[in-house]
Amino acid sequence: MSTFAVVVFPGSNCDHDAYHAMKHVLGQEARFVWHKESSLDGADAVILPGGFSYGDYLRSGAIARFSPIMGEVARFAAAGGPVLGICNGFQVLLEAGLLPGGMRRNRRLKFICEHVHLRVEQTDTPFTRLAARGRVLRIPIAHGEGNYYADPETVAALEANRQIIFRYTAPDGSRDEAWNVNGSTAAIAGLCNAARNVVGMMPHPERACEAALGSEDGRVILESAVVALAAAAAGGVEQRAAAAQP
Amino acid sequence: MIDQQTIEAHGLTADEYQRVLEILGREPNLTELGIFSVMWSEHCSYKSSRLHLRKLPTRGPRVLQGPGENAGAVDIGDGLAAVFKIESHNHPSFIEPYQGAATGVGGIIRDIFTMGARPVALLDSLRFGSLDEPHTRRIAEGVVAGIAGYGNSIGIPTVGGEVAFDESYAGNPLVNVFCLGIAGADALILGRAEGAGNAVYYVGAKTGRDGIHGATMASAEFDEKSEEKRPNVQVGDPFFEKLLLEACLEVMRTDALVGIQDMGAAGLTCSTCEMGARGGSGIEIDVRRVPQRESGMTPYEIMLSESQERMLFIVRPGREAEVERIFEKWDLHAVRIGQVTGDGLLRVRDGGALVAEIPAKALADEAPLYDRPASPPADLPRRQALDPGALEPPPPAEALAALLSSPQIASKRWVYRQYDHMVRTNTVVPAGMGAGVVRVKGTGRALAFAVDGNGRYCYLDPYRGAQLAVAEAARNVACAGAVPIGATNCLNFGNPERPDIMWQLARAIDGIADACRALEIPVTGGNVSLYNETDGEAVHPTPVLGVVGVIEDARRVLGRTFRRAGAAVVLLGDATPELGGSEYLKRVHGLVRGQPPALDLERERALQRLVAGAAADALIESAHDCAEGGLAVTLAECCFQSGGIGVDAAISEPSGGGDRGAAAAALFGESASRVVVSVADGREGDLLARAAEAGVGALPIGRSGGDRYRLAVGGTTMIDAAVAELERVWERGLARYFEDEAA
Amino acid sequence: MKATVFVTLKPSILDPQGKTITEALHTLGYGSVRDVRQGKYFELDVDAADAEQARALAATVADKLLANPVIESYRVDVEG
Amino acid sequence: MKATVFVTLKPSILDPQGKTITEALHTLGYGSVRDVRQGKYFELDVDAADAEQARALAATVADKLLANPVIESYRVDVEG
Ligand SMILES: Nc1ncnc2c1ncn2[C@@H]1O[C@H](COP(=O)(O)OP(=O)(O)O)[C@@H](O)[C@H]1O
Ligand SMILES: [Mg+2]
Repeated sequence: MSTFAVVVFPGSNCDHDAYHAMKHVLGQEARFVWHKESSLDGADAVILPGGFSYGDYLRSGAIARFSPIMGEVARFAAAGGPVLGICNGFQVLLEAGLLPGGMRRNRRLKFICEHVHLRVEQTDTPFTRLAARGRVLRIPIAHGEGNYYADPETVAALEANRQIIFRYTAPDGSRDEAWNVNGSTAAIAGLCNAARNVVGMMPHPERACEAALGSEDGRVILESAVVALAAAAAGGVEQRAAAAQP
Repeated sequence: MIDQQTIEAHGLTADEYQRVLEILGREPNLTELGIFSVMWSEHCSYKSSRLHLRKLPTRGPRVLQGPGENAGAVDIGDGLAAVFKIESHNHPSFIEPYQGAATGVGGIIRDIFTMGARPVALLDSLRFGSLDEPHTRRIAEGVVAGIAGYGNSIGIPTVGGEVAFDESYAGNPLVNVFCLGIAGADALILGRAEGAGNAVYYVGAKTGRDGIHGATMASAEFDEKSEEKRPNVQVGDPFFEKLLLEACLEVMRTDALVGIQDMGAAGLTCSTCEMGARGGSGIEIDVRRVPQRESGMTPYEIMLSESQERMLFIVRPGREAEVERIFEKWDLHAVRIGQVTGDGLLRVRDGGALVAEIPAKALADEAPLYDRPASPPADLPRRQALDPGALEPPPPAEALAALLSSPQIASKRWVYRQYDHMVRTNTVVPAGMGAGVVRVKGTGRALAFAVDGNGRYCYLDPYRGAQLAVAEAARNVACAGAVPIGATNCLNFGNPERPDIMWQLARAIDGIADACRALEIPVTGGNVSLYNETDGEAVHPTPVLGVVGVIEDARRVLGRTFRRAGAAVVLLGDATPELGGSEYLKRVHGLVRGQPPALDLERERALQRLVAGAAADALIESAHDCAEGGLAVTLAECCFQSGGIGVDAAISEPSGGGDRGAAAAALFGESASRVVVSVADGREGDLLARAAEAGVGALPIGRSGGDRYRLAVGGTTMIDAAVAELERVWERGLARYFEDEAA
Repeated sequence: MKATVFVTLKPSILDPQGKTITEALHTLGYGSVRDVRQGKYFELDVDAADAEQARALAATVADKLLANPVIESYRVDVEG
Repeated sequence: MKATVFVTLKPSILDPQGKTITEALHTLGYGSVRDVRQGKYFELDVDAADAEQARALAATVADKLLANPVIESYRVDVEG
C-alpha cells in the first residue's frame, strides 16, 4: 500500500474528496498535510487538491505557492516523486513554476461545473499508465479560471515533448473548438512536466470514482498512480523516479 | 436628547418608544435607541408575524431542535442530525445583486455551522421580474454569480433550487437560500450565554461601518430614497468564512464552548442580547476591544454594524488558551471583549464609560407584538374568476413548445452549471434532475431536500397556495425516494401594515400549518421577509418551503428521467380538470386567474408514502411530480437528459367532454398530488396493487422508448414530436436570454 | 482614442482581495507594505471626435456597465 | 507613501474579460467602443524613505506576487 499526501491549504475544499477517493475507494493510505508544515513525512505521492487555496481573489494559486509545504513539494517533485495537481492544485503548480503556462478566466467568464470529455493523449506518466491512449474519459470540471494559456513556443515544446496529457474533446474523442469548454490553448486540460512525474489537470478525477456519483472514469487516473508506485516499490525505492516510465 | 425626529428615523413608533421608556425607567441615549431600533425591527423581532407563526406545528419524534435557535435540527438516524434553515437576502440583492446574494449565502452557512454542524449542501430559491427587461437580466446574472461565487469558494455544493419569473418581482427580486448541515445528534451547540464570569469572545472579520441599519432597511419598503441607503451593502469574503467555519468546527469538537452565535442582522447587538436572553443571564462587553476596520467608529456604529463573517462565543473557564490556539492555527484572532454576568443586563462599555445598559430579556423577548388588521384584497373575486370555456386554445403542440421555452419551465442548466454542485462528492442525483440528494458518508443513507413555492398560486389564494408549496416540496423529496421528516420556510411578503398583505401572510401561515400537520412534517424554523415592495407595489405573496427527507438506502435514490426504453409509465394520483393559476394560462393566454389546484392532503400523503415506498422496494426507476405545465410538460421532462429516450403515452377523454378547454386542462392543468413514474421490469402489477391498497389512483399511460414524444388524449394524438427537438427548445428557454447559441 | 476607467471599491467597503494580499505580503516579510487595496481598470479604444467626447462616452459606459455605484467609484482618464 | 501597480494580460494574450465587455457594449449599442482590455491595479500604502524606495518595493512585490510574468505584465506608479 502506498501513502498519498493530500496537501491542505486554508481554502482547499476538495481535500476531503481526494482523501476519500484514495483511502475509501482505492484502499490506499492517505494523509492530510497542513500547508504550514515543512515535511511530507515519507509520503509516496502528493496530491494538491482543488479549492480556493487563499480565496484566490488575486489569481488562483498565487499565494499558495509561498506556503511552507510547497518548498518540500518542489523537492519531492525534483526527486521524481509523483505529484498530481487537480484544479486549484494545477493552478498552484503553474504559479509555482512546476508546470509551464498560466490560467485565465474561462472564455465566457462564468464558473462551469459539469461533466466534460477528455481524451487521454499520453500514457507514460504515473497518472495515466493504465489508460489507453485516445481513450475518452467523462469527468467533471468545476472552475472559473481554467482557461489555460501558454505562448506558441511553449505549446510547440509541449507538443514535441509529448507533455500534453489530456485534451477537451467531443464525446467521440474528436477535437472541436465547440467542446473546448473553457477556451484553453490547444484545448489543453492537463499536462505534465518534462520529467513526466508532475501532472496538473483541471478536471476532477476524484469526483468520478464511484458509480453513485455518475462516472467512474476518474479511477484510471488515480489507480495508475497506485500501480506506478507499486511497480516502483517492487523495483526499489531509489528508482521511484522510474515510476514515470512505463 | 432624543427628539421626535430621531425616534422616527429609527423606525420606532410612539408606542414602541413609550415601551422603551418603561423598560429602562428613563430616557435612552442614542446608542440604546439604536439597539432597541434594530432589535425591534421587523427583521429581528418578527413583530407582525410572531403571533401567527405560533400556529406552525414544531414538534415531532425526530425534532431535536425547533424554532428559536440559529437553525432547526432533526434526527436522521445513526446518531446524526440534519441541521437546516432557509434565509432571505432580498433587499440587498436588489441593490447589489452579486454581493447581496453572496452575503446571503454566507449568512445562512454561518447559521448552520453555529449549531455545530458541517454544512453539506445549499439550495436556492429565486424570483425575478421578466427576463425581457435588461435590468432584470443583470440582476439575475449578478445573483446567480454571487451565489456561485460564495458557495463554490467555501466548498459547499449548491445541489438544487428553483427559479421563477413574474413582473411582480421586477423591483424586488427574492433571493432565498437554504443550507443543510450534519452534526452529531448529541453535539448540537446552542446560542446561549451562561455562567457568570465566563469570557465572551469575538472572532472573525473586523468591524466596519457596513450595513448599519441594514436590519431596519430590510424592514422598510423601497422608494426613491433607498438609493441613499445604498452604502449599507456589504461585501462577502468566502475565504475568510471558510477559515471561520473550519476553526469553529474544530473548537466545537473540544467541548470548550458554552455557546456561540453568529453576528448576522443587527450584528453585535442581536448576538449579545439574544445569547444573554436565551441563557437567562447578563452580558457585558467593551466595544473598545472589538477589532475595527475603520477609524473613529462610535459605540453606536460598532453595536449596529453588520460586517460579515463574525461570531461571538462564550468559553468555559480555563479553556481560553486552548480555544485561542485553534483559531490561531487558522490565522484568526479570537479577542476577549467581555464576560457573562448574573444581573440580566446587556451592558456596553466604551473603555471606562458605560454607553448602554438594557435588560437583555426585555430587549429580546418583550419586543412589540402586533395583531395587525387583515382583510382580503378587494379584487380577490375578480382574480379567482375564470371561464376556461371562453379561451381559444392553440394547437397542443404549439402550447407545449411555448411552455417548454418559458424560462419558468425551461432547463435551469444556465443557473446550476455555475454552481459547484459536486464538491464533497456526496451529490448522488445530478443537478437539475429533481430534488437535491446527498449521501451521508459513513452511513448507508442519503438526504433529499427541495425548496418550492408558487407566488402565482398564493396571489390567487394564499391559503391553498401555501399548502401547495408544502405539498410540492414534500412530493419532490418523496420522488427522490425519501420520507419527508422536517420543513423550514421563508415567507416573502409585502408591507404587513396593509390589511390585504397581512391577510395574505396570515392565510399563508395557516396553510403551511395545516399542510404540515396533515403531512406530519414539523417545521423547525424559518425566516420572514416583509416589506417586499417597490413604490407601493407588493411582490406576489411567496412562501417558500424547504422540506428535508431521509432515504434509508442511498442506492435506492431516484431521479426524474427515464432510465431505459421499454419501461411502463404510470401516472399516480388523480387529475381534476382545472387550469387556474397555471403556467399555461399565463404563458399562452397571458392570464393570472382562477383558483389554484385543489389539494386533498390525505391523498397527497398517501401518494407520497406510496412513491417513497415503491422507490425503497425498487418497484420504480424514476419519479417526477406533475407541477408547472401539467402532465404534458412532466412527461417531456422525463425524456430530457435521459440520453434521448422517448415516450408513447395516452390518457382517456377528459371528463369535461370534448371541448378544447378540457383537453388543454388534461394536458397542461396543474392538478396536485400526481407523479409520473417509470416502472421496474416486471413490477407493474405490484405497483398497481400497492396503489390500490393505498387508495391512490394509478393509471398506466404508456411506455418509454423510441426517440419521439407522443401523447394522445381520448384516442386522438395531440402531440407527436422528436424528443431532441423538444429538448433543444427546453434547453434554450432560459439560456437564450444570457448567451448566444454558440456558448 | 484611448480612455481608461479606473474602478475601486468605496473606501468604507471591505476589500477582501486587498486584505488577503496584505496579509500574504506580511507573511512573506513585506511588513513595510502597510495596506493594499485592489481595483480594476478598463482600457477603452473608442471612436471619438475629441477628448471630451471620449471622456463622456467612457463615463457613460462606466455608469452602465463597468462600475456598480453602490459599492464602487470610478475615475476616467483620457490620453491624447 | 502610495505606490500603484497596474497589471494586465500581455498584449498578445486574448483577454476573455475585455472581450466579453466589448461584446456586451456592442449589444447595448455602444459600437463606438471598439475594444476593451481589462486590468487590475493595486494601491499600496508603503513605508518608504523616498519615491525611489517605494517604487523598488512595489516592483519587488509585483514580481513576487501581484503579477504572473508568464501571462501578465505590470507597471508601477509612485505618487508624491
Ligand atoms: N436556482 C436553481 N439553482 C439550482 N438548481 C436549480 C435552480 N432552479 C432549478 N434548479 C434545478 O432544476 C431542476 C428543475 O427545477 P424545477 O423545474 O423547479 O423542478 P420541479 O418541477 O421538480 O420542482 C431541479 O433539479 C432543480 O433543483
Ligand atoms: Mg419546482
